[in-house]
Amino acid sequence: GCSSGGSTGSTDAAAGGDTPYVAIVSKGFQHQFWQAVKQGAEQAADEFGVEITFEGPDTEADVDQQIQMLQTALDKQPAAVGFAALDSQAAGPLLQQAQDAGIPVVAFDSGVDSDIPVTTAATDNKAAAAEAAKQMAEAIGGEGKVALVVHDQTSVTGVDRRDGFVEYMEENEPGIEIVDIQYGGGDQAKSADLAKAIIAANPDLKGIYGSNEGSAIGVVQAVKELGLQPGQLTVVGFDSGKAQIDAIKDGLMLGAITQNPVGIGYETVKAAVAAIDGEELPKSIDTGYFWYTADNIDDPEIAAVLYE
Amino acid sequence: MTLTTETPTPKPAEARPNAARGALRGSLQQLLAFASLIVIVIFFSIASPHFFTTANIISIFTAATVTGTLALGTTFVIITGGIDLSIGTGMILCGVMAGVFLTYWGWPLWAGVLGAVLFGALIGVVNGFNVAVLKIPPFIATLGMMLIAAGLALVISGTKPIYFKETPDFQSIMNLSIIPGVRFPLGVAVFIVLIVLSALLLSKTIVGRYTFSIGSNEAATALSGVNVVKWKIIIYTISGLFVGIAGVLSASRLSSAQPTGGMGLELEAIAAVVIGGTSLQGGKGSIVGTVIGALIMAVLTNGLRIISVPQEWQSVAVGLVILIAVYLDMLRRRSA
Amino acid sequence: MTLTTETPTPKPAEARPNAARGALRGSLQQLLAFASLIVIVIFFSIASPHFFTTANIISIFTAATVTGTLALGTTFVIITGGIDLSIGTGMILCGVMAGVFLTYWGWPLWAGVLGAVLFGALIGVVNGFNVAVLKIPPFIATLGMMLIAAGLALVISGTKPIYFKETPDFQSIMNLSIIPGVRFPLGVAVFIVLIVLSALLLSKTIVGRYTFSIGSNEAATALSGVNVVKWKIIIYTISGLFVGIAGVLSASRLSSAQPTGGMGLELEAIAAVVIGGTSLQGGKGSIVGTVIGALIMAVLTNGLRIISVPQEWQSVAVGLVILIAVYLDMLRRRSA
Amino acid sequence: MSAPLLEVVGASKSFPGVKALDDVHLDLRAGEVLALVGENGAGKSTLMKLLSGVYTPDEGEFFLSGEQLAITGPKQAQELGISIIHQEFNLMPDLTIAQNIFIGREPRSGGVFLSERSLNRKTRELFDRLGLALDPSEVVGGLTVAKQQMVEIAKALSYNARVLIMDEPTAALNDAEVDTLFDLIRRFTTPTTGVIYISHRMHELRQISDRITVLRDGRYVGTVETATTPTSEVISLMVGREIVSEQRQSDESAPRETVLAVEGLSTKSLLKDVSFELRKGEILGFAGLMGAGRTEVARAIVGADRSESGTITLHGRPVVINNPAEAAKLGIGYLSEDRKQLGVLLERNVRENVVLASLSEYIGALGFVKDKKIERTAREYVTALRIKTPSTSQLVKNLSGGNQQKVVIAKWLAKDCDVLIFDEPTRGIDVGAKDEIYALLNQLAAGGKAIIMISSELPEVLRLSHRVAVMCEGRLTAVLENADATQENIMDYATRFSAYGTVK
Ligand SMILES: Nc1ncnc2c1ncn2[C@@H]1O[C@H](COP(=O)(O)OP(=O)(O)OP(=O)(O)O)[C@@H](O)[C@H]1O
Ligand SMILES: Nc1ncnc2c1ncn2[C@@H]1O[C@H](COP(=O)(O)OP(=O)(O)OP(=O)(O)O)[C@@H](O)[C@H]1O
Ligand SMILES: [Mg+2]
Ligand SMILES: [Mg+2]
Repeated sequence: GCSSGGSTGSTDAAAGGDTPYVAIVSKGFQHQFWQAVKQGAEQAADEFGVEITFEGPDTEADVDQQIQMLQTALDKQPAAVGFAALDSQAAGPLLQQAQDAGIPVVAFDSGVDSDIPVTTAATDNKAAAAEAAKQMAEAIGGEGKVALVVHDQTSVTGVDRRDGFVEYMEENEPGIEIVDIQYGGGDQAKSADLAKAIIAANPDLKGIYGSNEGSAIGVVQAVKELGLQPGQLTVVGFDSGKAQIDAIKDGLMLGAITQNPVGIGYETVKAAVAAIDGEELPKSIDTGYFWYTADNIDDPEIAAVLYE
Repeated sequence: MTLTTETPTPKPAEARPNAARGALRGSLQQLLAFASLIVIVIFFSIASPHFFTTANIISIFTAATVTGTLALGTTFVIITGGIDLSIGTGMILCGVMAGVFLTYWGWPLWAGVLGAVLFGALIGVVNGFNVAVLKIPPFIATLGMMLIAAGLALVISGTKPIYFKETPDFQSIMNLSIIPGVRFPLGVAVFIVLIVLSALLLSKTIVGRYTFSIGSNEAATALSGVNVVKWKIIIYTISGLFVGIAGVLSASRLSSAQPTGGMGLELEAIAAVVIGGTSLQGGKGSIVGTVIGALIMAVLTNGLRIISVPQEWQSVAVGLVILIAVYLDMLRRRSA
Repeated sequence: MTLTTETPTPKPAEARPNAARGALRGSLQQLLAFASLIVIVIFFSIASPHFFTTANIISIFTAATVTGTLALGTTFVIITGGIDLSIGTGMILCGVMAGVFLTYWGWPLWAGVLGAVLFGALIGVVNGFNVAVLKIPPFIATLGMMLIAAGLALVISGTKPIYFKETPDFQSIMNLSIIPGVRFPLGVAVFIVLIVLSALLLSKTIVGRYTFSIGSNEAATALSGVNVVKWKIIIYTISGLFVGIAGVLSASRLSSAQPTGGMGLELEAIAAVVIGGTSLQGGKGSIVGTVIGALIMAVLTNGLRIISVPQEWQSVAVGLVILIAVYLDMLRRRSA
Repeated sequence: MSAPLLEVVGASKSFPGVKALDDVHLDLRAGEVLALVGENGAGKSTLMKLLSGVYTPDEGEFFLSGEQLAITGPKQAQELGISIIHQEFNLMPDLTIAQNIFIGREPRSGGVFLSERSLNRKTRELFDRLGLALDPSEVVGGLTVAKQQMVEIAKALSYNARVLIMDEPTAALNDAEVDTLFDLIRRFTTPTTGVIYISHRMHELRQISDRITVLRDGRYVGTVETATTPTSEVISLMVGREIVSEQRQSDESAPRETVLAVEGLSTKSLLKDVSFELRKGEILGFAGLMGAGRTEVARAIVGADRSESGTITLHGRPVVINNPAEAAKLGIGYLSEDRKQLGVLLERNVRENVVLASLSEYIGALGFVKDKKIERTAREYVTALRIKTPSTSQLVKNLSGGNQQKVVIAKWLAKDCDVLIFDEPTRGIDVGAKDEIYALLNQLAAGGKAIIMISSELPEVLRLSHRVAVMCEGRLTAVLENADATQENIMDYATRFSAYGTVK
């Protein structure tokens, strides 16, 4: 099997060998989250005996790059495609092309706004963000100013994780005021610098929410650099990674939402295999999310979905 | 009396470039970039049966269309000895403007497209003004514009993609298949027309002549009575027009105006221009070269994906090919 | 007619700029950039009471440290008339190498840090070789290196961040508070030392002299018996050393070597250099200017956030300030 | 008599800290060639730049045929009928000859497209009229300096100018080419046109000019009739002192040791089997026509260009020199002929330029440069060579051409080489300064240096050289003792080869 993310062997397979080839086009590949998705996909590939390739654009702003990747993937005539759309509309013509060629498409991570995908393996980002908001509200006693450091202003995940948080606060927590939303591109240093600016501008700030790994760690970094005492500012995050896990254990961060990236990757390939075999699939596969804190971080159920 | 009857007549040993040699050298230069392209194509064709197929070749051209269009326009600017870093985000802004005109303001298709292209020209005019009149160095003038355009694209779109709900035909510009059966998209045909037009513009018109002249010796061109300020603005405007067209093509391809991205595209386009033998010092360059350069970049990206090179290695490979291609070009020039 | 034997003595009308005036002019240039900085600081201080506080000023310096370090090194390259686009991703690669040395290979702290810095120098040597020996234009040579470094950082790290588990002290390099009570980080002190060192290097040593000579007229410098190839490699290596140091500082700040990012940082650093009055044509520039340029960029980013300007407007504002600052500098130079 | 063709009244122009022109007067009569002379930095080029619209005057009025002019820019000056050939080249090296000449005036076919064919035809017509044998479609960057100069001249003449200004047009030309040029000038001067001719070559003035206007230190000194004024008087008007007349180098018969021996030097493009010896304390002059390969010999010796074969022996030991840095280390200095491109750092100050070749001698502990010592050295040379500059921190671009040349010489004097190769050391230098440079070369030779001096001016070669090497088409055709050398036999050796390299 092809477990190392696209050895050249897969081409032979795709050329008509007996191992089916599944091309996966994700929203990224550099970040830990996507690497965990890739890991799950590879697990399933081993288990079900398929070849896979896994690729994604450099940033979640590169819609065009993702479209090119999808195009190339289709040109390789795969047995199935796994696709996490940055913009469903933008991918419309290519999805149509896949359908015309009889290549089943499995959507993952976030929904593809189209009838073409046979199923969608995803986390409900908005609900997950609302959970983070709920935990934050509880921690600060339903009162005070909070701010958001979001990784992206335009991508679906960025928008959902922002809106899920903001909408929860607006609907349920009249005592909480959102004073600032800034975007750091998921870059830790940049997120740290802007979190420091937010804290400087709002000395009475109660909490900050970081919408992905890089943003959350950036916020933690800001707290460290400003020498704030644990508890002075409540930080909640998203995703995992060693730094975030450490911050939670050290008490710098209250807790974070984690999705199940390995599960997403696994379910995507599993569904692709089922689709290749012509099996019926449910319209969506919920891969779930968890709220984890220092208390439950070592639970087997949680530990299984965290990545370092 | 002539000058050379006094002095020894030219002998074979006097290896100086003459007209014929110059022309030959010109085509040799393109030949070399062309040879690189052929080598790369042959390599990938052997490495994967999926590479040299009609569908994939069309994919390559489709991929080359947007960057290639940007590269065509910026070839003019680079030949003047300037540079245009604003083409990537400028293109994004033009796409957003197409969305604004067509979807928000409900203009008819032709007007919206024209408007977006002219908006690109406007960006070019501002760049040209900053460079030619305010004398801000091109690198900085267009770096500033790069940031401004990136910001404005977000501001104007409200940080959301704009979809072309009112004009579903908009997506045909890039995607319409004009040859039944082979998926040959209209956008690629547009690109080919642009290549021909810009080649004519550069080699046969007064704009082209002054482009080379300014790049060759700006002060002397000005002393010869050419209104360098005016022509530089015109040349940046041409680059802007291509930015506008690329913006329309890209938005059409994605059936949506994406307000982000575009950063880094300028470097890709400039790399295509330079691989094609155009000198960043100005004074030298050709459209054919730029097209070959753009194809080399597109083939490389596509081929590496087709043969499933791990993605982290792809950027290493592209970097190496850029270095090697330009180094070979240098070698040839020195030995010539 | 009588033969006059008087020798032409200097006449009073010949009141030409002398040494003192030259020095004054030099400082005026920095004064102007400095004035821009002051204006911006005053503006933000009035706009928000939270801007001009000790903590926030330290935050600004902390934010300026990494980009500023890159800008210091690249000032040398730009004065030679070159450019270095590889500093952003090169820095990322050096951070990863620090992780490899310290965490994977278990080197002691000092050795790992030295190794990472020297690795930066190695990147510089390769750039210098490509530019000086292979004669690849700097823009292209370092663009290639930018892509290669970005790819290698991912390859070497296995696309995972590397944590400094074996050497927890590593994070002190940037974060250790050296003045009790005010959280003045060691990294900022390092930055200040680097400023002084590079200023001395540029203005008082032979490397600095040749940096200016090469930028002023490379061919004439070579014919004067200066080994331009050697000195260019040295100058790119200096830039590489600063890249290595920036890599260590940045990894130390994040307590981890992040294998991604870095792209775009080179443009930020170059913008800082140019705002500080260094000319991309080569031959002119100063370290003081670069530091002021880096501070202008850092103050602007921080201040706009402090006064909660919506982020999409921030990039527009930075773009405009770059244009205005460089335009004013041009004005001053022309009137001088 | 009617109003002069062109009249300048009370022109003044200052640059920051420099009064380049102070109340200067000039009148050009129709049908005459007016020579404009003066020392380096006297303000000649500045005055001409006022006339051609490059600079705007601080004060002064201009009249063309009695009508007052307001000159606003280069293009307008051309339209008014004032055409100029600048001291520095103003050509676009990447364009062809024809494209250069008609830049801004391109013929178009059908209104949109350029017609290369009619452009080349027009250019060929122009060349036929002027008697030039140049290929209009050749790229200018590949031409020799002399041919580029001819292109400049052709370009200026292609405007139907009434006033033609030539700022040192012969600085890069040899005698044959100068004859061609003078022929052109004579054909150009009709009763309705006039020429202003700037040169430092005194003998040319007698050949071509009708009257001579002299400037000194930015001021008008006077105008004299060429025919009735001895050259010595013009010179003393220019420099305010007497210049010793020409004398030949006395031949020293005492055998001297050989410092540099070149054996069988050949290059891919031109040089064929060049061999010669250079002795201690001598000046070896290199004469030859343009493109004979003298510069190429020098560049090959110092490793600036690659040589195909040949050995170089220095002080009896064979050496391999790959680049000018190695040459400098071995004590061989090369002073190039192209001052602007290859000689000075225009944007740096006098001080830095003077010590550029010898900077490593001014380095103290830790690589720090000794600025005080540099300043002392620079001031020494500014005084010794009488470089006209307010201070050593003046940027070299603000010096006049001649003073820039002195700065380049100072750079090599400061380096203290055993072997010095001077390529056209007096190009663009005024008579007074020339004399100083001659004295300097003699002094250096007397001090034991071995000097190669490449010059296109035969009188200069004859006056200075102990021996004269003559080149023709990349070969060395003769090495003559000074006593045996005459203008005639040098010219003979310089044209030894007819076409295709066969011996006459
Ligand atoms: N742009 C400038 N800025 C400052 N000073 C200048 C400038 N141009 C010329 N000068 C000065 O003006 C004076 C006159 O210079 P100009 O070039 O007219 O001399 P010239 O008579 O042509 O000398 P040469 O024979 O050496 O060419 C010189 O002292 C020169 O240094
Ligand atoms: N880099 C080069 N490329 C092409 N041709 C060259 C190059 N360098 C020199 N040549 C040619 O070699 C010939 C020798 O030129 P060189 O400059 O050595 O002559 P010269 O005797 O010094 O004459 P002058 O300097 O008076 O023109 C010329 O025809 C010149 O065009
Ligand atoms: Mg002059
Ligand atoms: Mg010569």
